[in-house]
Amino acid sequence: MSAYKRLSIRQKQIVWAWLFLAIPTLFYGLIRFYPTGTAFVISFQDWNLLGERTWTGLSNYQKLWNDPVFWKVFRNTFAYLIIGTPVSLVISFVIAYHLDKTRFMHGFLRMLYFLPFMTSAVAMAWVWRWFYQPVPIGLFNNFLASAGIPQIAFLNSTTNALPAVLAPAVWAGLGFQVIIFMAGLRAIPGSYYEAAKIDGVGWWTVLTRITLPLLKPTIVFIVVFSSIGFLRIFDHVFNMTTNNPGGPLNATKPLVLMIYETAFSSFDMGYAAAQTVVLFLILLLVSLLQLWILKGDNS
Amino acid sequence: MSRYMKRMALSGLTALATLFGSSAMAVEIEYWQYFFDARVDAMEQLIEKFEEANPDITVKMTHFPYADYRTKVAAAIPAGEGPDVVQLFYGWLNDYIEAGLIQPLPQDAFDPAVIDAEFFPMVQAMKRDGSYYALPTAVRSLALFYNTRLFDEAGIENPPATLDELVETAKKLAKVDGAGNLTQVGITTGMTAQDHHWWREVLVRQFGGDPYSDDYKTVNYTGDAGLDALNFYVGLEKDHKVTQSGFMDEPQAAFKGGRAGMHIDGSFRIGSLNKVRGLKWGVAELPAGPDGTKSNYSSYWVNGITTKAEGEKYDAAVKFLQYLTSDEAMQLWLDVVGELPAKPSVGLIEENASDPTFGPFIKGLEYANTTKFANESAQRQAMVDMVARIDIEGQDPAESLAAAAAEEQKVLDEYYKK
Amino acid sequence: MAKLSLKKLTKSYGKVEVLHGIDLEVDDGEFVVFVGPSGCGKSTSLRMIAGLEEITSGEIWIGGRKVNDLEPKDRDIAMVFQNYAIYPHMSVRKNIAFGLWNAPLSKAEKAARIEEVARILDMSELLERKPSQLSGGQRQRVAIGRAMVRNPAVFLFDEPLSNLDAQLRTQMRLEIKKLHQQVGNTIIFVTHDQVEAMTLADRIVIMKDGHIQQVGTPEDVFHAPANTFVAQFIGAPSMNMLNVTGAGDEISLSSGIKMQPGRQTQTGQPLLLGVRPDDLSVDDQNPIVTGKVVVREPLGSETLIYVSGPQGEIVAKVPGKSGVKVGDEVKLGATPEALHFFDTETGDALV
Amino acid sequence: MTAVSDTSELPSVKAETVLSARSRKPANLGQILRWLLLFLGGLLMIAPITYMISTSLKWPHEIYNVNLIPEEPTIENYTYVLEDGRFYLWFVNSIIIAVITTVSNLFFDSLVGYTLCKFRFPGRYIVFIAILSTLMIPTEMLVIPWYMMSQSFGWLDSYWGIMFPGLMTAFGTFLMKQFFESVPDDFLEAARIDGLNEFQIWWKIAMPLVKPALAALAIFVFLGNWTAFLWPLIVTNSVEMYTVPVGLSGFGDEVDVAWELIMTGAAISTLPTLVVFLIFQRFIIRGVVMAGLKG
Repeated sequence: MSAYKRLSIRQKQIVWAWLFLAIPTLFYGLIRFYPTGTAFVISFQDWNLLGERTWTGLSNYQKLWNDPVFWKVFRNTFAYLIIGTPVSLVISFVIAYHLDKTRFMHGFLRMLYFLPFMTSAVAMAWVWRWFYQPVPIGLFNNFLASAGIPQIAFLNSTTNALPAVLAPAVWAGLGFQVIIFMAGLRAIPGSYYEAAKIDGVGWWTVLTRITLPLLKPTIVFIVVFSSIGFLRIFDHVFNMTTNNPGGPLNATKPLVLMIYETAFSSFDMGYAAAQTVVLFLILLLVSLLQLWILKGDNS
Repeated sequence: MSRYMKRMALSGLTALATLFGSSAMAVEIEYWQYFFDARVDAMEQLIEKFEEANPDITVKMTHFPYADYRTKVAAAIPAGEGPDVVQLFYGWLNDYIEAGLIQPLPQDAFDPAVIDAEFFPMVQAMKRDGSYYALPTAVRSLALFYNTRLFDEAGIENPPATLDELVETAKKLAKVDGAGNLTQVGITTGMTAQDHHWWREVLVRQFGGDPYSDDYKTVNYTGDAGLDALNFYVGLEKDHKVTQSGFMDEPQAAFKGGRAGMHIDGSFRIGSLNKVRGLKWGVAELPAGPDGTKSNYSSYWVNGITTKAEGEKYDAAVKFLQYLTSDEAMQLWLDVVGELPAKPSVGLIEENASDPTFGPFIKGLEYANTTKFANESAQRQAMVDMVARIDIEGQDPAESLAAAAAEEQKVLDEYYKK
Repeated sequence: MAKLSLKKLTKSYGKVEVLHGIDLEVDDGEFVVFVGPSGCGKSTSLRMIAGLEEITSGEIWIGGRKVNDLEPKDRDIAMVFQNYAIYPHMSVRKNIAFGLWNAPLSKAEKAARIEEVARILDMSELLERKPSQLSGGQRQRVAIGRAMVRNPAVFLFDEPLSNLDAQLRTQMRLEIKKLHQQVGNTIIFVTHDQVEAMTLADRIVIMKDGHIQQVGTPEDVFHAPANTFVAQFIGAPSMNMLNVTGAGDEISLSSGIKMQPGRQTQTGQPLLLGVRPDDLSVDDQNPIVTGKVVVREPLGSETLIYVSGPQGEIVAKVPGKSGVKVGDEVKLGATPEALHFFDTETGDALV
Repeated sequence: MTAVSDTSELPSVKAETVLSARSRKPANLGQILRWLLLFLGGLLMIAPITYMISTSLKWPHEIYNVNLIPEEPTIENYTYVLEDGRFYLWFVNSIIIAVITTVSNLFFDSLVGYTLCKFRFPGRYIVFIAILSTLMIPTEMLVIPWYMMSQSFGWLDSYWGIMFPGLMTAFGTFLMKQFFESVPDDFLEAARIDGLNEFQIWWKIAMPLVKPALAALAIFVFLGNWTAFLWPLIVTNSVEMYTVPVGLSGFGDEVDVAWELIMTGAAISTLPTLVVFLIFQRFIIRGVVMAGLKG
């Protein structure tokens, strides 16, 4: 205790900081970094999960580089990111913007939009899968058929399948984003709007010049986390396409699903680890980039 | 309360008894299989009977959801956890042997010569270097399910016996709406279900080919037979318009929903079809090929002894496995689970073979083949993609076939090069 | 209650030194105000006294104890923050009670202390409210109450009035002064507002760029500024500065006027002549400045006039009824005692 | 919320101002239209959920029919699932696990987030990036090492075994760090002068100020653990230790999935999350309001 008292303020801060971090450091070290490190090591090995591990150098990475499926999956993964993030951002903003201006049964409406976020992905994937079916059981195609429009192959298609699988993922995440957006909207002081009202500017100008700029931190938060989410998309794709994981001709297969299959269907742990390392690097790059933008925003 | 509660209470009591009772001297061995009500029921009955006969041995069964049974086993084994006797799909055998997870069955208790003679021939896929590594209690084969109500409606008397008849029958059964959309299919198709087996082991052979050579290490369906088989298969949808791949999501769903006239599936489907109210169905042997060739595909789950079992546990495991492959166990398995006995001596008794439901499957076993998979899911994927390329991308069947063969050969090479 | 001394106190952030050796003795019960423009180091000094900032070198003594390495709570101080730092999730009573966190008192004693403080601050009826239900002035009072309840040797105030509107600020200023007279603790008060400094302080410490410019009573720093910075910082409007040249007992202004300042100067020496607007009178016999009135700012009892002439623009405060109009030619003069001279180079006052 | 009686004493309560500043005029046509569209959108949002409930009330042979109202509605599926004594066990397991994990996350994520936000110490940036980087590794890759670890520590088939990987999350840490940014340092310094130690400052001063963020995190963590599947499946051995999602997956087997039962189970297991949401949702909105009011 007296030794502690002799420390300077700064040293005491360091002591407290590491005291607080002691258990978490141990936790992250043991539960996250150690397995992550193992994955990095395994990516240079050949291991079928059951037998011995043998060193193979870079051959897993070479295999990855030469694997057409990997490149297809790589493109898919970015397609999820590039379509999913802006679409969910815009939709959730529009909903939040209008929901924020609504008082009547506000809590009830909000719950309607949040409900999908809470329901089991397995069950919902089945319902969606079923909606997408051709006549006679598919809800969407039944509508089309009764309107005399030719059916659309949603899932059994190399072009439509990815957006069709993405839709439920966006749908399920919408509620969370709406809540975050509404919170952000509430945080904008009313005086800005009053000033704008006195100046007599239109709603569009208010939206683009006041609301959106002031929402920037919220938007950045949502962008960062939905990007990570879409780059790691798995549950919905897997459950939507259980009988042919990854859709027809890998049309919907994302990287995490490829990792899962490589690890637990082909038991090629080394190869799966190499894919994980690649995913790790992509995610780290994207996140650091976004954090960097976020930082530039503050200064 | 419910039978599960009872079951749990029972297992709790057993555990207590093991702790405090005289049976503390007993050997306990662990058994793993995947979870399915009927299988668990059947196994519980078997264990009970086995323990009765062998009071010094207790068997603890653990089961996991099917979806991730394999993942679970794969996670447990490297950590040194796991069973003494394990149930595995026959296609995984190579992996398990290679990893040193299971040990050869002792020749004195499981004489290879006797097994060769007594079991259905495809069980020989479980033999390596003269020793058996695992044995099934039951086997499955394919047959043609048909909806008797739809058959009656269409005025069809008998299920098709040949592929040509199959097409004709299907044509009578298919229905379209005003816009030309199929609302009922003559026969279900879907490579993701059982059709890849039907194509590989049945159609290719029936069109005069041999799907693999060199003990399933080389793809051999690239010739005319393969192409003919493929053309026949995709022709059902493209030319004859009697089916639609993925109709109602899954073939069995269409059949269960009463919107499919015919459906090729395994004997394991019987149980779930029995549960569908209002569905009347029959079973027939798979249609014969153009030259009358009959073929079938058989698969099975086997039980093996893991390398973990040593000493008295090993002896107990051997005894348990002997019991699991006994005639008594096979008949019980057939009665409770609906899977076919692995020995003709049990399966082909008059009573079973003439059973209207089990009969066609059991007869099919006589001429069934078993694919030795290197990587079942990857090899299945090659088939799925082959048809998808033709269906969705309009690729020429010959090209697609060649591509599929190359893809599958790659999987095989990768596996066998070691 | 105790003395506070700062000895050669310095503060560096990395390689940058922001406080360059502060020496100060504060007497028991004294009200000392640190004043200066932002970035002068006044808040940093205060936070170092409080123990919130590390001391780079030097010593701080409170009541005969060196407190350099003591925790804030052990320094026998209390602090009032600029934005009050009242915990929004606690009632006023709990907020005040927090000041007694470490006090070795019984529950009843603590409660009595809180009631006592609330009575002194006239907010007994507010004790159960949440901060969000209080006005700015009331919050300020709670913050002071939380400090008072500790009955510390030294009170530290960090710009506590700057978030209040002008009227409330004047009112609170008065209350703080009264409070000091009532309780008599030593107070260190930081502000950037010279009026606040003048009205409150027993002694003012004027700081700039990490140095103390002058320490003295309000009268001292007003009437005898140590340098041009102090001269111009204290007093509103600021002291006028004129360039002059010395010549024995005479000086010459750039306008050509010569005058006797009543002191000796070196011939040819450039000097700065400082004169407060208040000390200038119109139509003086010995004008130092002549020019035209360009702007007139009536303040009621007084009027500020801005006079433009050859010497530049200067400002003077004249009686409200003087009747000077824009455009008038005026001659402004001051008594010799009201003139301040500074070295042009160093800015130091010439005595 | 209790109304503040004396509104004349409310000069600067911004949150209230914000709320009341939003229009409270009588509804006009535009607003009615807006409400209707939002309501329709909401109905669309829950359409799949409606079908889930509808399917849970159907007999197996009817589940592929498009009709929303079952021809012969039945509660047979509910009876089946609920009579299965195991379901209660799974339910209790899931609740225990989700609650403990949530509490742990609330505690540790905020502690770490707070430390990273409010302390200056060597290694701070590295620790932050390192923790963030753990978001980048998919669970699928970690289960094998976790399993081996659990096995050697004897954690298999236990609550602790199911829970330990989720006791802290990088997401929560990052979220809480962001929220602590909006807590002015003055509060903490005032407490320091009042004599609280650093732990007390965090616990008594900083934590109450981010209560709403904690509520958001609580919902998020609870949901995440409630629906977790892969790891609970791998680590449990006995049916009695299953969680609800693992148990429900038993309604499927090698060849068949009893969708009507899955739907029933999913419908039942949505209820606790709904309760958690209803309890915490109002704090979320309020919370970010306060956080947003920073200088």
